[in-house]
Amino acid sequence: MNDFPLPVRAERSNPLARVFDELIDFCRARSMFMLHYCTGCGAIELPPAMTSRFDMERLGIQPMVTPRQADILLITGYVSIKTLKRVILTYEQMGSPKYVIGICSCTVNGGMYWQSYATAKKLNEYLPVDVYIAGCMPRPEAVIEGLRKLMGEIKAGRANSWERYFREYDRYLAAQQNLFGPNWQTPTDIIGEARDYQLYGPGTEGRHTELLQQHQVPLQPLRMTLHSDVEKSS
Amino acid sequence: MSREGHSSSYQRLAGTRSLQEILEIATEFERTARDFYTALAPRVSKRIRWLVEELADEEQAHFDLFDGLIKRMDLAEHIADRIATPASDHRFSDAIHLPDLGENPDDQAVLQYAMGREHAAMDQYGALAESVEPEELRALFRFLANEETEHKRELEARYYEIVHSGGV
Amino acid sequence: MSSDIDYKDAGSILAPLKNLRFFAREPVTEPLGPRPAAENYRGFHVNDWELCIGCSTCQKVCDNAAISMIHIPGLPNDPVKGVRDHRPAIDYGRCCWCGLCVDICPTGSISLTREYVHTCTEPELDSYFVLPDPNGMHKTHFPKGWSKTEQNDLLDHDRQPMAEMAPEARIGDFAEIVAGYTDQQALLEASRCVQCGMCHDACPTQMHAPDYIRAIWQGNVELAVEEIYRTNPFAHVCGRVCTHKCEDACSIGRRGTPVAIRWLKRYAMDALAPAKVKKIAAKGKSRKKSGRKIAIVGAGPAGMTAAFDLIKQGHAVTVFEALDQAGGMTRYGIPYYRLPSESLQRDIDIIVSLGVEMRYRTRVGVDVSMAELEQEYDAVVLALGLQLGRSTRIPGSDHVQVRAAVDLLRRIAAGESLAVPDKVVVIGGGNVAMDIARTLARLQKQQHGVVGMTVCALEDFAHFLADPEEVRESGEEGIEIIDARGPRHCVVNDDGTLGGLCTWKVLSIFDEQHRFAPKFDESDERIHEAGMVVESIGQMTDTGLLGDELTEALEWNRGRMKVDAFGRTSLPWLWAAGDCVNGPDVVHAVADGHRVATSINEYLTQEVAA
Amino acid sequence: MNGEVGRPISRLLADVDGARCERKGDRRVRIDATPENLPAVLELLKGRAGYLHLSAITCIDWMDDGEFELIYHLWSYEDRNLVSAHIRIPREPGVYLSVYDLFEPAGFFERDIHEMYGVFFEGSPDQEKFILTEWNGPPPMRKDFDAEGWVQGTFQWEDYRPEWLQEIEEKGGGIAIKPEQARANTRKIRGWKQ
Amino acid sequence: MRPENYQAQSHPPSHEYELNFGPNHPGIEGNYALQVRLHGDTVVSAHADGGYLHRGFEKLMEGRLWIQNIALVPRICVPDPVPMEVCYSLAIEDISGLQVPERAKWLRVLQLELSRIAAHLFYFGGHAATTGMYSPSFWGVADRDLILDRFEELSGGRVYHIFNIPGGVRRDIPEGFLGRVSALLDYLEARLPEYDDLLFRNQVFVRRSKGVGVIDQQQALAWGVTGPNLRATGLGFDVRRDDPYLIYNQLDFEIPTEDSGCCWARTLVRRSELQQSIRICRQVIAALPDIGGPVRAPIPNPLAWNVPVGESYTRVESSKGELAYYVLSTGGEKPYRVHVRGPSAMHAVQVLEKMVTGGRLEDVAQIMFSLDACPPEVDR
Repeated sequence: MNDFPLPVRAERSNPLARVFDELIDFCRARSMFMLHYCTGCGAIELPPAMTSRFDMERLGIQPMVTPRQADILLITGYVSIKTLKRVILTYEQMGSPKYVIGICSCTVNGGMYWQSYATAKKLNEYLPVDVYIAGCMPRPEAVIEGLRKLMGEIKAGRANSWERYFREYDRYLAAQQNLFGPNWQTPTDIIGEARDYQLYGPGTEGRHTELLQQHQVPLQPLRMTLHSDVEKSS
Repeated sequence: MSREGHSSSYQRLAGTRSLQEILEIATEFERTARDFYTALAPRVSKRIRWLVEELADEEQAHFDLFDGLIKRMDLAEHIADRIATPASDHRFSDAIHLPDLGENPDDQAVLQYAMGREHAAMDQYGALAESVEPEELRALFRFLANEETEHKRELEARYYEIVHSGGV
Repeated sequence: MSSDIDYKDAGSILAPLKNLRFFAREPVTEPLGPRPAAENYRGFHVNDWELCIGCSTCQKVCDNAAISMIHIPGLPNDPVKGVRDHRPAIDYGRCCWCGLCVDICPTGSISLTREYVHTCTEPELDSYFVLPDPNGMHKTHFPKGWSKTEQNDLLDHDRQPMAEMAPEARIGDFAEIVAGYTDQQALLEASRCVQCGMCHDACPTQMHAPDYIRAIWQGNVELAVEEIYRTNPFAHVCGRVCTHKCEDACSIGRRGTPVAIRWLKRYAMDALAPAKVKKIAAKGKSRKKSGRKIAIVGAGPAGMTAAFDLIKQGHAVTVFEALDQAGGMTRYGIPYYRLPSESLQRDIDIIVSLGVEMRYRTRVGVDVSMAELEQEYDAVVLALGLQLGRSTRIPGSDHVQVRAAVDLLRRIAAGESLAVPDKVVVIGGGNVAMDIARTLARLQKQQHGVVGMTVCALEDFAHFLADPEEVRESGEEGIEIIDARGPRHCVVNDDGTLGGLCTWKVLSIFDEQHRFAPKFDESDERIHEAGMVVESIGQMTDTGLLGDELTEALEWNRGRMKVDAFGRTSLPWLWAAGDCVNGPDVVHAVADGHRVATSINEYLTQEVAA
Repeated sequence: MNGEVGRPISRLLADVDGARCERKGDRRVRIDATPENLPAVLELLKGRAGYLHLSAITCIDWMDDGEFELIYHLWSYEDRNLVSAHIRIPREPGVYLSVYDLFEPAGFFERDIHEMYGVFFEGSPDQEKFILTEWNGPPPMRKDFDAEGWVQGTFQWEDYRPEWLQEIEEKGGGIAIKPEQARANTRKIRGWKQ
Repeated sequence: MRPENYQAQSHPPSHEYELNFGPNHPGIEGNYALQVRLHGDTVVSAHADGGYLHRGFEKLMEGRLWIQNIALVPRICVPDPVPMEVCYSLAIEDISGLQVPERAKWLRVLQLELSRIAAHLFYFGGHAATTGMYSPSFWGVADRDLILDRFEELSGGRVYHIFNIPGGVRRDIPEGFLGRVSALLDYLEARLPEYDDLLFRNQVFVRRSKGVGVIDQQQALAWGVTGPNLRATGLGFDVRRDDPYLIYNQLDFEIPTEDSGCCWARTLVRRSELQQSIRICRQVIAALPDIGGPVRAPIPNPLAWNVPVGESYTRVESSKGELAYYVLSTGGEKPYRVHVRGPSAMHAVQVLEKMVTGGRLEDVAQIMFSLDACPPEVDR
């Protein structure tokens, strides 16, 4: 894990640009939308954290129902293999910059379901994770502390894990393929996006992306037409 | 050296009046003991020879110590002091009944003999420390008594270890 | 019953105004930042390293495999005391904070705190693996949360009681006092074990106690005996009279009574038919004869264990025993009521049945010389034991009625009849003193109808040498035990008969460094009236059989034969084992027997190879 | 009423060959039936004794015997009594009749058992996978599927290298017993059989 | 269908289309999915899709010691964990003949009822949210949190209490605990009229939920509906009364029923149960000081505990319905088989599929919530 140090943003030469970056980070840290997806049992502590008692909203954090508008993917505990596929789909749909928080023991080393045939064990094999929160499950206060930690990381410009997903896509894909089989594919074109974001790195493509390209079925535009009952009667 | 030898040197120590003499006799006391053990060593069974040899070594160390004391300069001014001899009392544990070390003494006998010696010496120096006036001499005798006490303790511990053999 | 709500009642149009009262309510919102947790909170761990013994019980109960035992050099590590230099480390990527580790901890060292916030970034993930110490996870003080109390303690601290004969009944004869466990009791007692293995480490012969206890718990006595025979062919004996270092090290004993490991061994051995035990013992016996011959001097536990191992390795073994029967001190030193000779005989029979040649009534040094043994055999083992009693050598101790305990015990065990006076004093405070006192007390009861037995021990009760059980049982049997008495002399009457023993009070027996340094109070002198004084202060080996030449040729270490780690003396053909090397203890003797057998076998096979 | 429940059931089952019934507790009755007569037993219980509620169907894998045990737990709202009807079917091919036409909840339970044990229920409405749609392995609840072994072979564990551990390793210490070694079910005790 | 196998296809022209409802959907309770086939806004058919929260509990439990499973069981149903612990413990006690001390029984009932209140409060919040009302969820969650505070004080854990173990409970109550619970109950009782104003007399909620998702008693019995959902169809069945466990037969409480069998009725039943649970708690608080003795029967060393050969089908009434554990011991140190019969498994699959069919899309979420199905319990 230490082989992949977090990339620190390259110092920009233009002082104005630096100020701008800092301003952007400051703003980002103050308005985080959290995807409303209860992947595991830790989700039971989110309603208290979101509602009046612990009130996450005072930090500018809100639940958001669609991945397209969300900034934070909160993995609340164990992810079963079935859920993990959806989590990866969801993650890839989220717009950058995006942050992943791993809650509970299960996201770190399998937690109490470490012998279970149904759950994935280490989340950071499949997705880059920004912040971990310990507990089984963590109390709402701990969750909020974790989110504050994330805010701090964003403000400091260190929460760049999402860039790693593009730069080292092959590694993440390898773990995904290992678990889901060689046919695994998602509708999102990560390699293309990596090029687009100028985050294409030496680890973006590799053995596993080749395998992906072999199996990938190109997406076709979906035609949905609603006809009247004419055809039915005919 | 026989048992008589021991008691006569003890008598001589008790009757001494001059510090110089006391120290000389004390040194002699250790020397004769060392010679006794050294002479005894080859005669005993090899099984317990280590014990006798250890005792000889310890006595040699004491001898060296006392020998060094005589030569110390700061005692020179007291060296001629006359000292009243105390009547040393006899304390006995089961260890100090001095057996006659026969032709083939065993470890218990040797130890009991050694303890008896140390006990007597300890008593003697202790009593002397009580009776002398100058502080330096007091300290000296206390030191000597302490040395002998320490030694006796060592021997007692060894005795317990060997003879009581863990107390089964 | 149906609900009483009138849902059609929409209420007054002004009803919403009621809600204005919420403005007056306290908000439920908590201030930002972690609240202090409840008193019992199950947060991050702390571990008191002073208390922790590294037994790994927490690791065994952890359902999530979250606990690793870390070996930390520099911490106390003493198998005999039951302390290991291991400490649990917890993986917070697995832990679920159920607190079972706290509830089961035998020492009560581990507990949970009220600290619950830990966040980190991905590169800092190593912080999830924590070695709990008293300072807590982030070295900031948090009060303890869930910790050990009597209520949540999951361990059973009380041993299954062992049925034993009432003192009045047992003092009359020599029947075995302890009844042994029933199946049910053994199962319950075995279930107390937490399988920490401290006993295995503490045992001189490294018996696989956790394994056989578990086998007993599973009701599989055969497996248990098999586990026992891996390391101990004297299990009937050790099941009764072992000094049970294992129980001293037992982690359950930290806060309760240790598991009765010795009684469980006895249960397993007694529960299995001797024929089956024989079969198990013979397992692994080499079919090939090596053609090498080994002589063993002394048929005690050490000698017979060596014989057991060597015969299984295919060597020819001859045991020379001066007395009529095998067993050494276990037969001639331990009274029947503690170790019935039948039980001992079962162990001996099994070993002999493997093909050991026994030469009883053959005294080496008299009937056969060491030189002959050296000539005739490839290797010789000296398992001489400690059969000579030490004397106090106080005045009067040369009286004919001042006897050595070991001599008396040997004669009684051999079946000699002995007239015991109605008053006897025993000098000594060890187990042998208890044995002789209790044995003579039984004879007194038989011969005079009353017990008149006094034991004078140099040690005070705080430093007593005999097992507390022995002391208690002796007391129950009417034996007077007087602690802290230093013997002065034996009183001999004018007519030459023995009058008794004079003792002084011992003020203190050890100095601050726990070294022997007795202080006596001479004013407290007592005369204990007695027609017989038995000295039981210590024993030594009779090395006379070696002869001067051999004694001179051997190297010695503080009165004992100098041996290497495997019991080999300075002479290549001669090994020594048992009490004569290690001091008196059955299980040490067994361990020694194994060691010399291994060494001899290695020597003989190497010789062949060369 | 409750005390009397056992008797009517035994009377009820008198006509069914090979079905035995035994009272186990205040409100518990155990019936040992055979695969052949179980539908008849259930029908009798439902039709004549008011056992309307199928609480659950439990499947047990007796691998050593080569059998699956199926237990139908029925509850009567009138008698307030629970009857557990046990049958054993051969592990191979592991096929049995559905009781969906008698008890609709059986549909779910049978689907679940099919998924977890691979027992096929003839006549059950839907035996599609429900939970394990992404699972390619054998039916996981079977005793011969070693879940822990599979996990160990599939996943890698976090290799923590905290500073304190590195320090201890420098001194010659380190992890002495890994948690997996100490686990109760990996302890190697010979002859141990659950 | 697996996501990787999904291919966008042009479908033959039709009025019907499919909609994936969940797993990531605000209207779904937990991580669960429902594939509905729609004709306009009308649901033509529905297909439940679970397993997102599957952990293989039953398999895990076969691999762990009897005592270790106590940490596992509460996780089967996250919002209402206490019945899981109690039911598992009861089953083991039944097999091994452990006599639970009286005090422990009462303490268990106190937990069970507090847990039921917490679960119901949570339910109100979720249910109201599906009709677009968010205040009840803010209230319900905040008030539930006060109960969790008491649980934290009692057991050291907010959500997973792991407080009941075979033989009794792990500890006695802390000093002054009953007084604080009593104060909490007073507060909750005083809150009930406010909940009535907010939700049960709120015409938006009434009209959205009345007559929606109707199920009659015949159907409910045939489909195996249990718990409050069954009681909302007029059948007053409750395991606590009809198959009593612990000390429920010594307590005075009623079984609320409603007749209409719609979403509204299901909510009302739970609201009335709140009152009954508060009543039960009050009885426990009144009785507990007079019941002395230990809180736990001694169990053997958990590392060497062979529960004797036997089987038990133990049922308790959870907040969601009939919860049962089938536990089989072959005399080993681990269970040979544990089967969890969760109430939600029935409600969330067959019953839900049938109930939403023919309904409208906007009611799907509400119907699902009104059944109070707990996805982790379905998936186990």
